[in-house]
Parts: sequence; structure tokens; C-alpha cells
Amino acid sequence: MKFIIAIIKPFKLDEVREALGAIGVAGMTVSEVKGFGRQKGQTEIYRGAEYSTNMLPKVKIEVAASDALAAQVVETIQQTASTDSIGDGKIFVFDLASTTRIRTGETGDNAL
Amino acid sequence: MKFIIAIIKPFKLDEVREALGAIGVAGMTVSEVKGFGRQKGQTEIYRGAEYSTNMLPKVKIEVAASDALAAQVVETIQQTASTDSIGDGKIFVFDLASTTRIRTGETGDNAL
Amino acid sequence: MKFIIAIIKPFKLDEVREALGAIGVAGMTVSEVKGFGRQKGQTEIYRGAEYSTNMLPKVKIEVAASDALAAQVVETIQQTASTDSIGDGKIFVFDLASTTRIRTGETGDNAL
Amino acid sequence: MIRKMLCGAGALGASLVAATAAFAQDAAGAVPAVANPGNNAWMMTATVLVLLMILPGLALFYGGLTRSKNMIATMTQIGSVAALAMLVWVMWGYGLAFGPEGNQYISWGKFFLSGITPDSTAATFTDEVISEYVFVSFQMTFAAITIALVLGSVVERMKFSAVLVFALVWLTIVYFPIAHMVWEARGVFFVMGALDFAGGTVVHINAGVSALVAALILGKRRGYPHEPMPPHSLTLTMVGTGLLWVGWFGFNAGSALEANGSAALALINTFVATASAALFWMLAERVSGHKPSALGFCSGVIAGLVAITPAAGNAGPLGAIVLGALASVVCFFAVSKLKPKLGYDDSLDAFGIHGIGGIVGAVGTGIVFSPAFGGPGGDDFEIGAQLVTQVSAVLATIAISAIGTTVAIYVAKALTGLRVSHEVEVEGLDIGEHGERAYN
Amino acid sequence: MIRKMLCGAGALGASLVAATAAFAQDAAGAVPAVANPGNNAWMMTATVLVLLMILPGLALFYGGLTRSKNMIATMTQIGSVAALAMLVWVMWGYGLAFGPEGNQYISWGKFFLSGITPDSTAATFTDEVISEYVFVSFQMTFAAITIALVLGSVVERMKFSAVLVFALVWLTIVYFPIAHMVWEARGVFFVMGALDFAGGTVVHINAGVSALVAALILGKRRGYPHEPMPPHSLTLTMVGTGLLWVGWFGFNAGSALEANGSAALALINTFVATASAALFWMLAERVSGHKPSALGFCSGVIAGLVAITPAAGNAGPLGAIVLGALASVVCFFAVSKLKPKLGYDDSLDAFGIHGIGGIVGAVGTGIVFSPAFGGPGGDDFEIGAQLVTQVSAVLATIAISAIGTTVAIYVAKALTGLRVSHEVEVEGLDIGEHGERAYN
Amino acid sequence: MIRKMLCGAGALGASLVAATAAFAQDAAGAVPAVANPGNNAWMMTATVLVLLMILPGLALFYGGLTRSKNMIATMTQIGSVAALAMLVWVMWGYGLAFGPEGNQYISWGKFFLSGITPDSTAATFTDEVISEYVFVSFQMTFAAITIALVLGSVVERMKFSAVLVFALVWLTIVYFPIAHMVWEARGVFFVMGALDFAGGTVVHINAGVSALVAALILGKRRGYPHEPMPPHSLTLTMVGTGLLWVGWFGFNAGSALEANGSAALALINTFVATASAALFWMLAERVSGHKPSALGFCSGVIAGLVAITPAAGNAGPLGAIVLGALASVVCFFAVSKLKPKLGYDDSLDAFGIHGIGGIVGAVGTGIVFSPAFGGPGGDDFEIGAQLVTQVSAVLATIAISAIGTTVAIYVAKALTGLRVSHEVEVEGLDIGEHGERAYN
Ligand SMILES: Nc1ncnc2c1ncn2[C@@H]1O[C@H](COP(=O)(O)OP(=O)(O)O)[C@@H](O)[C@H]1O
Ligand SMILES: Nc1ncnc2c1ncn2[C@@H]1O[C@H](COP(=O)(O)OP(=O)(O)O)[C@@H](O)[C@H]1O
Ligand SMILES: Nc1ncnc2c1ncn2[C@@H]1O[C@H](COP(=O)(O)OP(=O)(O)O)[C@@H](O)[C@H]1O
Repeated sequence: MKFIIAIIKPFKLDEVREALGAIGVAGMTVSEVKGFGRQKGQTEIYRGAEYSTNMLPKVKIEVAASDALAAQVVETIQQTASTDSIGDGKIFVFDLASTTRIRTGETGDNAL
Repeated sequence: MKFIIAIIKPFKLDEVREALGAIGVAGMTVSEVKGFGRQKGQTEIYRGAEYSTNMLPKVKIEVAASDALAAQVVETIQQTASTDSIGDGKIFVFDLASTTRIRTGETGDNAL
Repeated sequence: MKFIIAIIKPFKLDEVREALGAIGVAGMTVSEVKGFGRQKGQTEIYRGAEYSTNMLPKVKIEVAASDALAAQVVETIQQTASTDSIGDGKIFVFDLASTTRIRTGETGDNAL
Repeated sequence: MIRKMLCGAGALGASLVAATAAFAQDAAGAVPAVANPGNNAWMMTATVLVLLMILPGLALFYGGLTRSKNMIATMTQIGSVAALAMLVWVMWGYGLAFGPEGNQYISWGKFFLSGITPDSTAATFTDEVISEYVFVSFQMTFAAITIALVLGSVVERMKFSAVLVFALVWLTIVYFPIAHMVWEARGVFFVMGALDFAGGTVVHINAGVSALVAALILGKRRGYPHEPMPPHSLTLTMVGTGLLWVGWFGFNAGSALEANGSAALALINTFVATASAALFWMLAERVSGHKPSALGFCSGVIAGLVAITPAAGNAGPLGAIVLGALASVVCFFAVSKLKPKLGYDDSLDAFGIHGIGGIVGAVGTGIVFSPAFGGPGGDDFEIGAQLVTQVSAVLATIAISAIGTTVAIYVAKALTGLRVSHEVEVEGLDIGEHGERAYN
Repeated sequence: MIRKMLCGAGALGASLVAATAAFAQDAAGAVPAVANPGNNAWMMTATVLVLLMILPGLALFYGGLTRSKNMIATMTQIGSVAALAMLVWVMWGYGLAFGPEGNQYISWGKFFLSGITPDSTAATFTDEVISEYVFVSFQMTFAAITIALVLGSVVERMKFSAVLVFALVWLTIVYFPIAHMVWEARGVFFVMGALDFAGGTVVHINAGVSALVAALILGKRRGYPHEPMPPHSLTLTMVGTGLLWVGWFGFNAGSALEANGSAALALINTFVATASAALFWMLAERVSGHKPSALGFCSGVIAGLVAITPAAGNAGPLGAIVLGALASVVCFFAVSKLKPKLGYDDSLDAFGIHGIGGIVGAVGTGIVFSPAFGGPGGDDFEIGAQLVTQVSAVLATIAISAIGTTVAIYVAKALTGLRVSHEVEVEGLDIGEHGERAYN
Repeated sequence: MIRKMLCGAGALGASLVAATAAFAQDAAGAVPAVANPGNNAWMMTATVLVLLMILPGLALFYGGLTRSKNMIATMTQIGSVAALAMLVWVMWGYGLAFGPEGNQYISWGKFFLSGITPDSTAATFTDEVISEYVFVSFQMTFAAITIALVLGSVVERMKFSAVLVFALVWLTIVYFPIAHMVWEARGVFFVMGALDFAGGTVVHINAGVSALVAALILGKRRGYPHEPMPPHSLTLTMVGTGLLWVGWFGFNAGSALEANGSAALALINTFVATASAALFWMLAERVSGHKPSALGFCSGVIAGLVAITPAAGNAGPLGAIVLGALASVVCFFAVSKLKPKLGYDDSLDAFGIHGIGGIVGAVGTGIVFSPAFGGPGGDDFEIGAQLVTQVSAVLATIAISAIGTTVAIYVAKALTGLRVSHEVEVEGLDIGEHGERAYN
């Protein structure tokens, strides 16, 4: 099984979630993160103190998916989250050693 | 060594932490996340605008554990965090390539 | 490719980011977490109710790096984030199955 | 108007004197009447309370309802138009609304407050006077809050520069004339005998209708209505609600211009009408199968305050309770049932609550004023006739607001482009328009 | 009562007149006395200040101390019971507490404020009068804040519907009678000569004891005390504390019913007793080996305000400083040492601060009133005798509150089930009871 | 001083009477003058408004600008020094500033308010009187806010114990003497004829200069300026700004000591000068190529309020508008251009806004007072001569503040160590000094 971490632009979250639902992804975990990369942030000024923070608000999506589905998940996220502008984010894929559903103790693909 | 990510219901955090401490887990990292899955969220209404967000507050626990301990950690979390109701969450296990303790530079199991 | 997760003390973030930039790390993802470990937290008291929470504010840095760079990244973080005091944190390294840049769909090292 | 009714010809006389008194004094140097410290004290307090309604009151009420990326922009827009209104008021606003010369539509003179001194006085509705600087300040805060209220429908997408231009034009061509027509002794609605104790038409119907027109021209927020846009902090909205209620006593009881029995009546009505409206909104939610909500409580409070504004000194406490309840239920349906159907984006319901609630209040005042409903009206009071007057004043106000707002918005559009870029709207106006974040 | 003492028989006379004056006027149409605008102005200001204490003051003070999942529910409960109290007050509350007919336990008449007009007046403690609508409104806010204070012990677990039912019953069978007994010229405690300038017994002891009883019947919050329940926003609690202090000047100095020297004394005492209490709470923390805390500062402020309430016009500034310090230290121990031992869940310490602080204040007033301590008491004032009076008034109040609250809670339980479901308590009352989140 | 100018010898006479009246009464038991309820009402309201400025006003304004880990510490420091100032004021502050005995530098007597009763009165600038307890309370709030303002430059690193010691010493050796010299009839600046309506020198220049000196001795915050330290909540800073503006009307219009035309003038000037300053700060930002910001709006509001303080009753509305705009632009450059160059860490710009703005206001008052600029000055008023007076008063104040603050800080350092440990500064003062977190 695969575990996919995607960093995307916040306003893309709903679209991505729907798209993933459409291809049969049962669930996901989302968190707010700050991203640092090529995309330059707006400068903030407070009484002359200028901060051009490159730490931009991003959303991190974590999805566990069966090996079968994984490739499709990556493709779906990549296509839905892309705006062709710098800062769209990344998708990272990991191998999962095991998965367990807490409620039932089921493991493997049944846990999703 | 293994890296375990568990998504649980927020109010279960303290119990889980104690249980893990009891089996000798020295530390863990916790963060607030929003979870999307089978569990349906309450609907919120603001002046007639209805949002039935399925994004529910969850807590994410990250624990690195020696291969020896890993299985026990998963079992402990699964048993402590379970309420037999939808939305109890998942446990994901990863293989760790390496671990380092920043303070000392120690690596491997000594880093935990 | 490797994926590095580092848990550090919040006030070390800027230093670490600069240090990583210096060795050619193009980007990273940062999030606020709470850490539980050897370091004991300050006790908080509210009207006699005493909470000695060991959950301390930490910052989590996630960096994907080419195998070539990975070791250097770990070393840099370890050296920059260390204060020789308990609670400096950990560095975890994972193998990445794949990486994709959302904007372009590029994969592998080009995605970073 | 309530004023004329309250004290018959006397008031009219007094008001006329008011308009000329200070003048005469300066000109002829006649011995000036002196303000009773008690009335001056109350009116200064009332004036300060109205400022509390704007900043931080309204800024929090509106700000809490926006998304956090637009919090600071919303608050800054409110503060800035209020500040602008204050300057414009002393420069030409007071002159256009309450100047010595004029006709039933507009007045002039006393521009830049020329001729007013610390000894100048303005007449009340009895033969008392208050310091003219206090009267000028009290009325100033009304202009300031009215333009701020309008912004409720256009937040999260209008340029800061556009907001300022719009405010400048709108105050000049819409607010000052209407204020003159309703409150000045020569004003057309004043003479008509329309009842408006504290500004139901001038402030609320005016602001509500203008807000609707502005929102229609400006267009919806990107993503509305399918994208969720929950209030970023109902906590702050409740704080704002509380401050609005507190400040509103200055607004309503201050409109008696004295610390007398009429102010006392406005005081108690501003308590009970609001309390009733707050509970009835939650009741309406319950009846329509929802949970009684915090935002429902807040919305009810505002609806009740809006409805009681024209009736504050024009109804008995029981009439006030009924009026508040009625306005609350009507606004509830307007906001949560009607708006979604019509589909326009009156973002914070400036029209749905101030416009609708103001109309219910203005018309209802024509009924609750009757002694039959415990109102202060004389035995000869005829509801039917009064309703005709009320309705015509309302319709006239709606027409003027709609036309004037259209002009003002297009002027702003021509000069500034009106709406922020797509990127700024997505990123949020805080960072895009002001280069700051509300929370770090 | 302080009142009687302050102005001797005169006051009693005046008060009796008060109770009947407005009546006589309406009935016999005698020429009514006219309120001095200065006194009316101050009393309207004071009334508005008490509303500021409730919303947003108390709502923030209590809300900040709860967990964020219950923030909105806490604020909505406070706002709703306050609104309910206002309606009940004009319908039958004022009649039961200050009606023209009656005995030493209760009064009646003037239900729905019948017979009151803008010209009606109420007597003060001198031969002055204020508009009766102002007096009705001022007293209305006292009823509203008292029931809101009670909720401090039952937050985070009581059903919204239960809160409303409880409030309705409690106000009717507990608050109105006690208000009558303490403040009305025929009231049993009034006649006894108990000293209570601004409501130490009626408001604070009453609210505190009722809160304790309600909490005991309702039971602890799930997870209390082992589960950490830190305040979700001490920032908001401090804001609420500031607003409570600010508003309390209306509460205390307003209780003089005039802008006179007695009000001035209450004003300065409300500054110094509070300042002293705030610093002494932090000192007590320091002495018991902890850090002086922000919540300690806030708790001290409230404890000082509670303690000075009955003594506001009944003590010299130095007596006030001592009383504030004493109450603060006593409450500190009650809240942080005693409560944990006894183990009940008075969630926000409504009893620990309002109950205990109120008792210290009520008893202490019998001492600081003495000229020996710089108090305004006459040379013939006997501390011993007064203490007996004070203590008996306190005990009687405790008894009535305890019994009445028990009845009210069980009525609420019978009608609504009283407590939210386990799930709702875990998920939070915001989403469970109101379908909203405080922060998005 | 404005006072003397305003009412000529009369005022001086009145003031002298003021200083002795209450005395005489107590001593000789002469029939006391009675306060007009209207003036008492306004002055009590004004006093309460100044408290609103401190808590929650200033606490939010300053707190919002700090980092969240220091939020509670900042608010607690402000609240605690205010409480301390209140106690010190009634014990020896009032005596040192307004005592019956004394010379041009200091006075004594009436320590612990001995001899003052509810019937004692203090003279105003006409032949009216107000309750002395009200006068004492009003002045008390000035002492409290001044020391709180000073803390703006030393937040996020000064020990809580050090703050308390510093406040105690500073009030005694700096504030009370300056208050005496400027406001008491025998005071050296009073006699000189310096114009200061509401405390531009005593409060703002004094606080600003003291803040600068304290910050220089204390040293920079760790990581300043390279580490980003953005305001943790501009939302709260805006709320604080609004409350400061609202409360400032008590500060300025209250300084007339009556609800008369002079208060009315101060009222309107406090609106327009502030509005103008708020908009001009944003204009200055725009002109220097930045976006008009929310913090700019807030900073402008404060700069305008500071500048109009000495001129509140000493300028016409147009003069006020100009003065506000000027002070705002000057402060903008001082804060955003000059400070970075000089490199000291006046953390929240207490000097940059209160110091600089205060100086602009004090000097400017010497100009706008002239009838040529619409000011209330007599035709014989000479700008040149007045400017000399104004400047010398300013310079003297600067000298006293600088020396006194140096002494006070070193005393605090000797007794407490002054600065928190490196760890506490990194972890935050909330947890380190108070054992709490602002947000959970
Ligand atoms: N090496 C990396 N490791 C982890 N996250 C990264 C890395 N590089 C970029 N990111 C994340 O991806 C986001 C977008 O990257 P950026 O370089 O700004 O644009 P793009 O993805 O278009 O190249 C960043 O804000 C950061 O959150
Ligand atoms: N495929 C997945 N990938 C990542 N997280 C998931 C996935 N499925 C569920 N989760 C997380 O687990 C939580 C619980 O899942 P849910 O389907 O609601 O109930 P259950 O775990 O009982 O099946 C979700 O809220 C989400 O945070
Ligand atoms: N086993 C673990 N798994 C995940 N995170 C851990 C683990 N142990 C420690 N951490 C993280 O590292 C932080 C520092 O660990 P701690 O034991 O306090 O000090 P040190 O790193 O110096 O040994 C913790 O706060 C926690 O966030």
C-alpha cells in the first residue's frame, strides 16, 4: 500500500477532495502547513519593519491508497491542484509497511 | 526502526499517551489535523448557509519506535483509541531509513 | 530520493532554514506540532488547577532531498538546531517512492 | 419626525429657532441660552457611545463574519470611511444637512463650521438647548456609522481606494440630503410628519438599500455561494454585537437630545425590543427545524435594534417588544430563505437586516405610536393616515438611495477599478490591499 | 439599606414616597416632580454600563475560561438569559419587586409596566426624582446580570433549553422576591436595616449560592478534574475583566440613584478596593509559592468588585482597600485550595468568587461602615449590632437561594433533561447545541 | 494652563479656591458649594472612560502588537501598574500633586485622602464645583494610564517584579511632581502660562521620553531587529485602538471638568484631529510607496489623539485637523524611518508616538490657540511668546522625565535584576513569568 503526501494551495483543497472522492478515495487527512520554496511571498510591513516571508500558507493532504489506486491518486491531485503557477506544490509517495483501522483492528486494504 | 502515524479522535489523546508511556515509548509528536472519511460531520448553519463539512477535527500522533516495540505500539494505540464508532481513525506504519537525536547526534535506537 | 522529517525547537527555525538554503535546499514544508519526550514542560496553574503538560511547542520541518544531498541535510539540521539541551528534537529519514511537482508534473529530482 | 409629533408646533418652532439661534447669537451677539450641564453631559455620552458602535463595535461584528484573510481589511475599511465621514461632515456635511440657508431638499451655510463657537447652542425639542459643538458631533457620528454599515454587503472584494471614493461621493449626494429632508425643520419628510425617532430611514433603510445596490453592481465574491465561507470568528461577532447594543443607547436615547422622559422611554424600548428580537430569531430557527444559534442571537439583536430605532421614543414597551419580535422573524426569512433564492451576494446581510428591518420598523412605527398600542400618540392619532406618510417616506428614501448609490459606485469604478484582482481576492485583502496579516 | 442609614428616616420616607409617588401622579394626576437632567443622565449612563458588564463583559470573562468548543455556547447562554430577564422584568418582575401593593416578602401591581409614562418618576434617597423608566431599566439590568452570573458554575454541560427554563423559574421565585426584600421600602431586610449599597446580597451571594447548588445537582463536567481544562483564551478573559470593571461603576455608583457625593464615594471605592484586590490575589499566589498570574489578576479584580458592592457608598477609601484585599485573599484560598478538596465542579468559580466574596463583603460592610474605619456611619453606629443584622440577612439569602435554585433546577430537569448527551459534551456544545463553531 | 488662559484670572482664582475650598469647608465647616449633578455626571462618565482606555483599551493595543508568547504578560503588566498607581494615588499621590500645602514644585497634605468626605468639592475653571472624590478619581486614572503607557517600550523582556518597582518609584519621583507643576495653581508651568488642556506634557511627553530612556537602559529584545516580530493580532490592536479613541473623550472632554462649551469643543476636536491623523498616516505610507495599512490607521489614530490632547479645548476644529495631520506624518517618519536608523528598540513605539506626537502637539498648541487659526485665544494672544513658554515647558518635562526614569530603572535593577533570563525571553514571558499561556 502507498501513502501519499501532497502539498497544495489552500484554495484548491475542495476541488482536490471532490476529485479524489470521484476516483474512490474513501478518506484523507488534511493539515495546514507553511511552505517555503521558489514562490516568493508578499512582503508585510509593520511600522516600517519589513518582512518578506517566503513562508506561505499551504495545505497538506495525506492519503493512504492501495498500490492499484496510488498512481491514479497522484495523477488526479497533480491535475486538479495545478494552476500552472509557481507554488502549486509537490506530491510525495511512500511505501506503507502496514495500515490498521482503529475501530475494527482490520489491516491492509480493508483498513481504508 | 519504524515510524508510526496514528490518526485518532482528539479526546483520546491523553489516554493513548499514557498507554504508550506505559509500554516504554519515550516520546512522540502530536499535531491537530482535519480528517475526512466515512464519519459524517455535524452540519453547521450560518444565516441559512448550510455547511455539512465532513472535515472533522482529529489528532495525529507520530511515534518512532524500534522494530521490536513497533507492533506493540500499534496494538496499544488501536486498543486504547478505539470507541467502536466510525471515525476512530487509522494507524500507518513506515520503515525508517535513519533516526538522529539533534542534541547529541546519536543515531538509531539510541536516538529515541 | 529521501524525505526528511525534523522536529526542532521553534526559535531555531529561521537559522535552520537559512542553513539549508545555503547547502542548496530549494524548499521545505513547515508545521507547528506539540512534542512529548524527555524534556519536561513548565507547569501552568489556573486557579489552583495545575497542569504540568509535557506537550511542548515544536516545529516540524519536512524536506525532500536527493540521495546525494540527504546526508548533508541531516547533518546541517543536526548541527544548526542543536542547543545541547534536552528537547532539541529528532531527525527522521524516509525513502521516497516518488516525487511529483504539481505545476509541471515533473517527477524525481527535477520535481524539487 | 417623532420629534414634531412629540411636541407639536412647539417642536417645529424650537427646531426653527435651533436652526437660526446660534446664528443670531453670533451675528447680533444676543445673550446666548446656556446648555443645562445634564443635557450636555448625556449628549456627549451618547455621542461617544455611537463611536463605540463603529469602532470597535461594527468593525468586530462585520470582521468576525468575514474570512480571516479579510479581517483587517474589513476593519480598516470601516475605520477609514468613518474617519473620512467625520472630516467631510465638518467641512460641508453639516452645512448641507443643517445649514442656516436652504429649502426642503438641502441646506447650506456654516461650511467648515464657520461661526460656531463653544458658546453656540442648538435647540432641542423643548425650550432647552445643548452646545452646538455637541449637536454637530452627535450628528457626525450618525453620518460615520451609516456609510460604515453600507460596506457590509461589499466586503472581501472591493478595493480600499474604491471604498474611499465611494464613501466621499455617497455621503455628499445621498446621506447629507436625506438627513436634511428627515431631520431639519424645513426638510420635506419632516414637514410631511413622518415618524423617525433616531434614524430608521436616514440610517438603516438608506444604508440597507445602498448596500444592496452596491452589491448587485459589484458582483458576488469569487466562489459564492458554493464555496463555504463560514464566519472566521463568531466570538468577535458576538463581542461586536454586544458593543453595538451598548452603543445603540447613545444612538436612540441620545436622539431625544435631552436626558428627559422621552430619552428614558427610548432607553427602555432599546432594551426590550432588542431582547425580544434576539429570542425570536432563535425561536424562528427552532421552528424551521434548526438549532437556535449564536449568530441567530446576534442577528436578532441587530434586527431588533434596527426596528426600534424609528420607534424608540414612539412606542410603549409592549409595542416595542412586538415590533422587535416581528422585525426579527421577517429578517430571519429574508436572510436565510429569501436571499439564497434571489442569489445576490449581500455578504454580511446589510440589506437583509438593516434594509428589511428598517422598513418593518419605519412602517410599524406608524402603528405602535398609537395610544391603542400603548404608544405616546395623542387620542386624535390616526394610524391609517400615518401609515401613508411612513410608507411614502420609505419609498422616497429607497429611490434616492438606489439612484445615488448607483452614481457613487460608478464614479468609484471609473476612478479606481472598483474590484480587487482575482489573485488578491484569493490571497485575501489583508495581505493584498494592506500588506498585513490579521493573525501571526 | 445603606440607603436608609445614609439618609436616616428621610431616606425611608423618600423611598416610601418613591414606591407610591409615580402611582399617585398617574392616579390623582398630581403635578409630577421633574427629574434633574444630570441625575437622569448619570442613571442612563449607569444603566448602559451594566449592560456592558453582561455583553460583552461577562460573556468574554466566562467564555475565555471555557474550552474553545464551548465558547459560543457560553456566550449565547449569557446573552439569552439576559434577554429573557429583560422581558420577564417588564412583564412581571418589576411588579413583583417594586409594585405598588405588597408586603415585606413580595409586591404586586404595575405588571407590564401599566400606568408608567415618560413623565412618571421614581424617588431617590434624597428629595430628588429620576424618570421611572430609567429606574425600571437600571433595575432590569441587575436582574439580567444576576441570572447570567449563576451560569458560571454549569457551563460546558447544561442544555440550552434547560438554561432558559431554569432562568425563567429562578428569576420568578428567587430573584424578584429577594430584590423586593432588600431594596423595596417594605422589604423585610430593608426594614431590618441591613447594609447593601449595590447588591452584595441580592446579586452576588444570591448568584454564588445558586451557582453552587446548581452545579452540585447538575454534576461535574466529564473528565473533571483529571482531564486538563485550561482557559482557551486568557486574553478574552482579561478583556472581559476590564469591561466588567468599567461597567461596575454603573452598577455601584449608579446605585446612589443620583450623580451626588454618595455616587462619588462609590466611584472611588470601586477603583481602590478593586486595585487592592487584584494585587493581593497575585501576592497570595506568590506567597503560596506560585507565580503571580494573569488569571490571578482577573480573579482579584472580580473578587474586589464583588466585595465592595455592598460597601461602595458605605466605606471610606481606606476601608475599601482593606476590604478588597481581605476578600481577595479569602477567595484565593476558597478557589485554589478549598474547592479542589471538596471536589465539586463550580466550573468558573461563580460560588468561589461571587458567593464567598459576596459574604466577606456583606459582613465586612458592617465593620467598614463605622466612622472608626473612616466609614460614613454616624457616631452612634454600633458594629456589633450591625454585624448581627448583616449576618442574618446573609443567612436568609443563602437559604432562599438554595431552596429556590433546587426547585428551579428540577423543574428544568423535568422539562428538558437538564444535561447534554455524552457525545455533545465531548464534541462541544457549540456544534452540538448551536450548530456552529466559534472559530473557523 | 489652557485653563488659566481660557478664563483669565478667574480661573486662577477659582483654582486657588479649588485647592483650599474643600479644606476650608472641613476646617471651618462652612456651607459647602454643591456640585451640579450634570457636571458630576459627566466627570464620573469621563473617569470611567479613562479606565476603559487602560483596561481593556491599552492592554489590547499593546498586547496585539507583541508576540503571542508575551500577550498575557503585557496585559498583566499594564493592569498591575494601573492598580498600583490607584493605590499610590490615594495614599500619597494626590497629596504630592494637589495637596493643600506646597510650592511650585510639589505639594503635600491630604495624604490618604484625609479630610475628604462625600460633601467635599473641588473647583472647576468657572465658579462651579464637582465632588472632590470625583476629581481625585479622574486624576487617579491619569496617573494610572501614564505609567501604563511607559511600558510600551520595554515589553517582552522586563521582569514583572521590576515593572512594579519601577512603577512605584517613577510615579513618586516623576509623575506626581510634574502633575503638580503643570496642573496645580501654584505649579511652575501653570504659573508660566503653558497651554496643556488635557495632559500633553504630563502624560504623553512624559511617558514617551521615560519609555525611550527605559528602553535604552534595558536594551533590545533578543533577536531584534533581524528576527521577525510581527504583531500577533492586529485584530486586537484595532479593538484596542477603537477603545482608546472612545475612552479618550473622557480624557480630553473631561479635562474641562464640566459638561460645558469648553468640553464640547474638546469633544469635536478629539473627533476631527484623530480622523485626520488616521487618514494622513495611511497617506504617508502610500506616498512612501507602501500600502495603506491597518496598523498605519491605528498608529495615526493614536498620534492624532496624542497631538490633540494639549490642544483639545485650545483649537478650532480646523486647527485640530491640521495639527492631527501634521503630528501623524511626523510620527510616521519617526517610527518607520528614524527609529530603524538609530537602532534602539522602543518596542511598541511609546516614544515614537507619545513622545514625538506629544511634542508636536504641545508646540503646535501654541500656534492653533491663536484666533488667527480659529483658536479660542484672545485678540492679544501672541504666538511667539506662547511658543517660548510651550517649548520651555516641554524641555523641562523632558529633563525631569529622563533623569527620574534613569533613577527609577536603576532602583528596579538593583532590587530585581530588571531583565528576564535568556530562557524566559525565548519561551515567552507568559509561561516564564506568569505560568500561563494566552491561548490554549
Ligand atoms: N524540497 C521540498 N521538500 C518539502 N516540501 C517542499 C520542497 N520544495 C517545495 N516544497 C513545498 O512545495 C511548495 C511549493 O514549492 P515551490 O518551489 O514554491 O513551487 P513549485 O512547487 O511550483 O516548484 C512549497 O511551498 C513547499 O511547501
Ligand atoms: N485513506 C486515508 N488516508 C489517510 N487518512 C485517512 C484515510 N481514511 C481515513 N483517514 C483518516 O481516518 C479518519 C477516520 O476515518 P473514517 O473513515 O471516518 O472512520 P474509520 O476510521 O472508522 O473507518 C478520517 O477522519 C481521516 O482523518
Ligand atoms: N519516539 C519519538 N517519536 C516521534 N517524535 C519524538 C520521539 N521522541 C521524541 N520526539 C520528538 O522530539 C522532541 C524532543 O525529544 P526529547 O526526548 O524531549 O528531547 P531530546 O530530543 O533531546 O531527547 C519531542 O518533543 C518530540 O516532539
